[in-house]
Amino acid sequence: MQPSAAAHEAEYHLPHHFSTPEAHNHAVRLGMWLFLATEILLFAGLFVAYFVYRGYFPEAFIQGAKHLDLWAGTTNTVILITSSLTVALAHHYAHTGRNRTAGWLLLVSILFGLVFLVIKGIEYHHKFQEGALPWHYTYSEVTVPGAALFYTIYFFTTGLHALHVCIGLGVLTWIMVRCFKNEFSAQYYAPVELGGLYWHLVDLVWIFLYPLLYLV
Amino acid sequence: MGYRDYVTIETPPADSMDIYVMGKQWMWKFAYPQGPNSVGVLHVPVNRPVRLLITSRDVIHSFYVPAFRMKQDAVPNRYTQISFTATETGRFQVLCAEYCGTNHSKMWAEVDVMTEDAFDTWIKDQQRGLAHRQDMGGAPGEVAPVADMATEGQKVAAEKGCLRCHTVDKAPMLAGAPSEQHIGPTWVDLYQRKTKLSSGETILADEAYLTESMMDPTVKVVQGYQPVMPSYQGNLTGPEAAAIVEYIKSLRSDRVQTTPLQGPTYEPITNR
Amino acid sequence: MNPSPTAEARVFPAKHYLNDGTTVRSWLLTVDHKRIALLYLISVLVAFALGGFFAMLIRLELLTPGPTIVGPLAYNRLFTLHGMVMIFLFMIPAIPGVFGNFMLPIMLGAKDVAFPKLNLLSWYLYIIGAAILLFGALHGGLDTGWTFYTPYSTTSSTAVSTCLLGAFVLGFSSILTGLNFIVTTHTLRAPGMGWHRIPLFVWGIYATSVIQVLATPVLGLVVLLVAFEHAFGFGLFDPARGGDPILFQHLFWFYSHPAVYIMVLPSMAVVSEVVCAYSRKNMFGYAAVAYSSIGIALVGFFAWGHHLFVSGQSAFAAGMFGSISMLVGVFTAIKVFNWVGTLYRGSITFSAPFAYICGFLFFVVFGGMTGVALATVSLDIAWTDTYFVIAHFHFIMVAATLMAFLAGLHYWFPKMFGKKYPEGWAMLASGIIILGFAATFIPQFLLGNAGMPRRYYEYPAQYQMLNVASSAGASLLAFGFTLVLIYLVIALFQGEYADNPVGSRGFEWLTQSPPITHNFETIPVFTHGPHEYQEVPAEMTEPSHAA
Amino acid sequence: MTVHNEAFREDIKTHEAGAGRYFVIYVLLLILTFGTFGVAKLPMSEPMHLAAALLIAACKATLVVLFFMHLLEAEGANRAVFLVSIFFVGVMFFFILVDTAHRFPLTNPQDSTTVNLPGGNPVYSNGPHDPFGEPTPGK
Repeated sequence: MQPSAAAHEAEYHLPHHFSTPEAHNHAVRLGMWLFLATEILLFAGLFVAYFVYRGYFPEAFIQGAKHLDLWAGTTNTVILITSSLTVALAHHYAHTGRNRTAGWLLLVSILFGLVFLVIKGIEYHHKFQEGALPWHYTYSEVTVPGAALFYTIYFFTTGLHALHVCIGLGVLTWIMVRCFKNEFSAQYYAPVELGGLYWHLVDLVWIFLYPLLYLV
Repeated sequence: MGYRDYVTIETPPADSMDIYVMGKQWMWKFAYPQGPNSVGVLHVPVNRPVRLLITSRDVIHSFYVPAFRMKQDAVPNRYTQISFTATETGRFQVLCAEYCGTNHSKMWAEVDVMTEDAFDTWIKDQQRGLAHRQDMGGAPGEVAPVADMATEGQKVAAEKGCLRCHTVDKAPMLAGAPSEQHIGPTWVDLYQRKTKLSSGETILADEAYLTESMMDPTVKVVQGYQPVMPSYQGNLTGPEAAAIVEYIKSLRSDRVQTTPLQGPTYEPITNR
Repeated sequence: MNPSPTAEARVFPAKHYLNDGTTVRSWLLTVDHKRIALLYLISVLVAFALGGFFAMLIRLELLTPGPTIVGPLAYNRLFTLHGMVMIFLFMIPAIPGVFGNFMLPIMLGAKDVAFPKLNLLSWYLYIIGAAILLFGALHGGLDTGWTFYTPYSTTSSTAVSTCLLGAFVLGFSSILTGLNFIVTTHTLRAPGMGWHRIPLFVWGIYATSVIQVLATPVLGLVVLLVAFEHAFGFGLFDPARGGDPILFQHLFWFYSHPAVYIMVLPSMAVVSEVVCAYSRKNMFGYAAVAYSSIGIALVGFFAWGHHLFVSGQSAFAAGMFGSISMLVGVFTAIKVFNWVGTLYRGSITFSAPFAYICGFLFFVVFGGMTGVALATVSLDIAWTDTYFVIAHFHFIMVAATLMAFLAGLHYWFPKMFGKKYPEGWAMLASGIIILGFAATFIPQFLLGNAGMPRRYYEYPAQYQMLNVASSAGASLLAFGFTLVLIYLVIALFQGEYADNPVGSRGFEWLTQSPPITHNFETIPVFTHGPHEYQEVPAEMTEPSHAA
Repeated sequence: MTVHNEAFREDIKTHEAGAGRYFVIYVLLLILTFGTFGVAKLPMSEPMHLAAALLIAACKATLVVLFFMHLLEAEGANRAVFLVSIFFVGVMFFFILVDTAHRFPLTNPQDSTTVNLPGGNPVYSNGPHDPFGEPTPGK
């Protein structure tokens, strides 16, 4: 949910009630950070559930982590970090007015995001075959009490994260299109920054999700 | 009454009598370790500390006795505890305080505080399974007139052939003398004993271990015994397994009350 | 009625935000924060009427111990509807949505809120959320109570998922409003308006927005988890699979306790303004009141455990939550002390808003004291989930938020509509409302102490007398509210023109009332704090804002 | 308190740091990722694993937030928003986990391993048998 930026004709149009472009940029950035705070608290609720149930069923969580596809998780982490890099670079170039390079970098980030989703899809499919379905848990290897709960948390956290990745991809594509329409300049680069902030947050959540679900 | 007093009141005294309370969609059921169940009426001896272990069958209820100013939620699949000592006899209203569906407002019960001997006679009547004296509140057939759970357990253990391998009397067993030993470990004083497993780790022989060893015995075999016990999975129903565990618990050489509860160590000021 | 500063009669200004475009489209697609405030006002009053109607049905049903007018199923749906509609559709959006939207930008000297389109989106999300919620609750019926505790909510056959989806969308609307106000307060203040010169109303709304932004996402998560579990059968709170309903209660109350501060803080904000205006005095301890708003917002997040004392929570955590909940009492006491300090030796003009303030002060202190008592672990064991709790939170909700809402409505009626409300009728109505409120909820304190649990369709016979008294009080209260509605609507059309009848020096009265669409031709420069009654500042003397 | 609000400051710095900075951060993040992967392999006790993983993840997170999300040179308000949200996440964690740790052991789910209390677990360490002889509720 990205707060509406200024009306985006070709050149930068300062909304009537802001006195200077800096004021507008500051306001938009502050608005985005507040929105990021809500996202952080949304995922915090899920992490609290993770730790509470880990307190109840430590055995299930340890065995569960062992039976998750470690390589899929690690490659996904590397992919997301690289896409974070390319988005940061895109923001950097957009800020200096080089719209085309920013556009290409955003395209690369979007591709990385799609690869992340594909790997996630394969992992889910693999889980469905194994029978580790949250609604009908018949997974053979992990039969400790609370195992079904581990997989429920796994599907909730990664599912909500994947949903946010999709939203992020949508935002990045919209900004990429505007990049190729050459709309950003040193004075007006707010949308690129907001899209970047959102994508970095999605990466931030995965940075915490990866060790908790896959490694520990 | 501040928080410190609250904790002393809230911690059940060591010698309190346990009663299980089960909240079920729109009725209260009570089960006494001495065996009888009752629906809708909780019989309690006067001036005896009582600890209620409250659970629920379906949704969250709340066991609320306005007269005792006492309330505790009944949460499914686990037990919450509350303890009280009734100081005068009489019948007191029990209400359900946590919203639980259509007849939440009709989910009433009664605490019948009786004198000591009236309570004992009531218990004996229930145990003798006298149907007409049975407390029949609630749907008929809900409450099977079962005798003392321990004797029930003994009967089931004999039928299922447990006693062929496990001894129930203090047979003079020399440590490490294989010929003398029965095939399985003795049940006397088994409950709450720190037993050394063949895997080397020592565990506390509590209900979970006892029920688990009935269902798949080869998982935690006591040291010095062969894993030859057949699994009783599907052979023993829930209540039968529970009865056997209760029987094992009753096989105590010194017949002492189960070990006192190690709650936080506060010495109650003076009981109410 | 002290005469306004200039002598010649005022005339209704020709150009103002009400007649700046009169097509329906200009109203429905407006980005002017004042018009959005009026849209909120209409929808919030409709929600209040609906919620009040359900409340009356409940009170009628409770007249007799047995079934009276509705069956148990319908009664369970009624109290759920009353809870959901009143809390999500009236209490949370009311003062921030109506007065926050209207007054905040003007008080800061800004032309509009930071993100006008986002502001309109908040209103539309509110309408969509309300539609989904009411459709689910009325069509399929929802009987889980507004707290939708699992495992009942996940196993109940009623339309739980739809209603929770509606609550999710309403949560979004609340977040966006909060976000908008925080950014406006940070970036759109007029020159000269430092943090110690912004009016106390803005401080209160700012603190509320902080809670809205930080607490509502957790409700969003819980609503998603429960709707998921209700629809698809698997979830985190299913006891059979090891799930923990007490974890649900923790996450739910992590939002819902700060939410009650979302409801009460704006009312305290309105009171700060009305107290200064009607005693013609600067606020007794400006910084103390300002920072205690932020203090309540902060401490509100630590206290949610006092809803779980009997739910199986550990005694240790219960003790912690209980003692920390007392802190909120500290900040509320600071506010009340400063209000009374302002009233002391002030030149009081006794009129309807001031009557509501007196009712507010008495009932907030009374309700607050019972709140502090409820937060004590040992007392709460007997009182939680009984009518004592119902009486406590209605004292805070109905008395505080509603009376402050009415006080604000009357105080700012000339500013929003340029019309004067009839003073006589208003005094009568405020008396009826205060009396009706006391008659409705004081018996409920006694009921709760006697042990009548909440959400009871049939109750033991000995509680009947108090219930009848409470129902009688409820009808008096309902009559009071309808009286207010009637004379305000009449005043809207036939009221004579008024601009700042009480001569208040709040910043919102610097512009013309009703204000022009962009509030100010030139951005004003502020040289002093709000409500400076000691010396008469220059711009208040010459009739600059007469049309 | 500043008389003018921060939006009016004329001297808002426009950072012109080179693109290289991002690559350095990227490399650091990769090192930390493989670091946490490696640490997970070491034979340590379970709480230690958890602490190490969280510590490394926190380092990575601070790197991303400070440099990629430009919180380093952002105005005070943005930093305050981020820190306050982290503070309240901490509050939520602290109170809920304290509660689950100190709960009456039987109030935790039926077959969960209960945290051993300093005074030792009470008699029923893992939930008494079901005296009502009824199947466990729910599905």
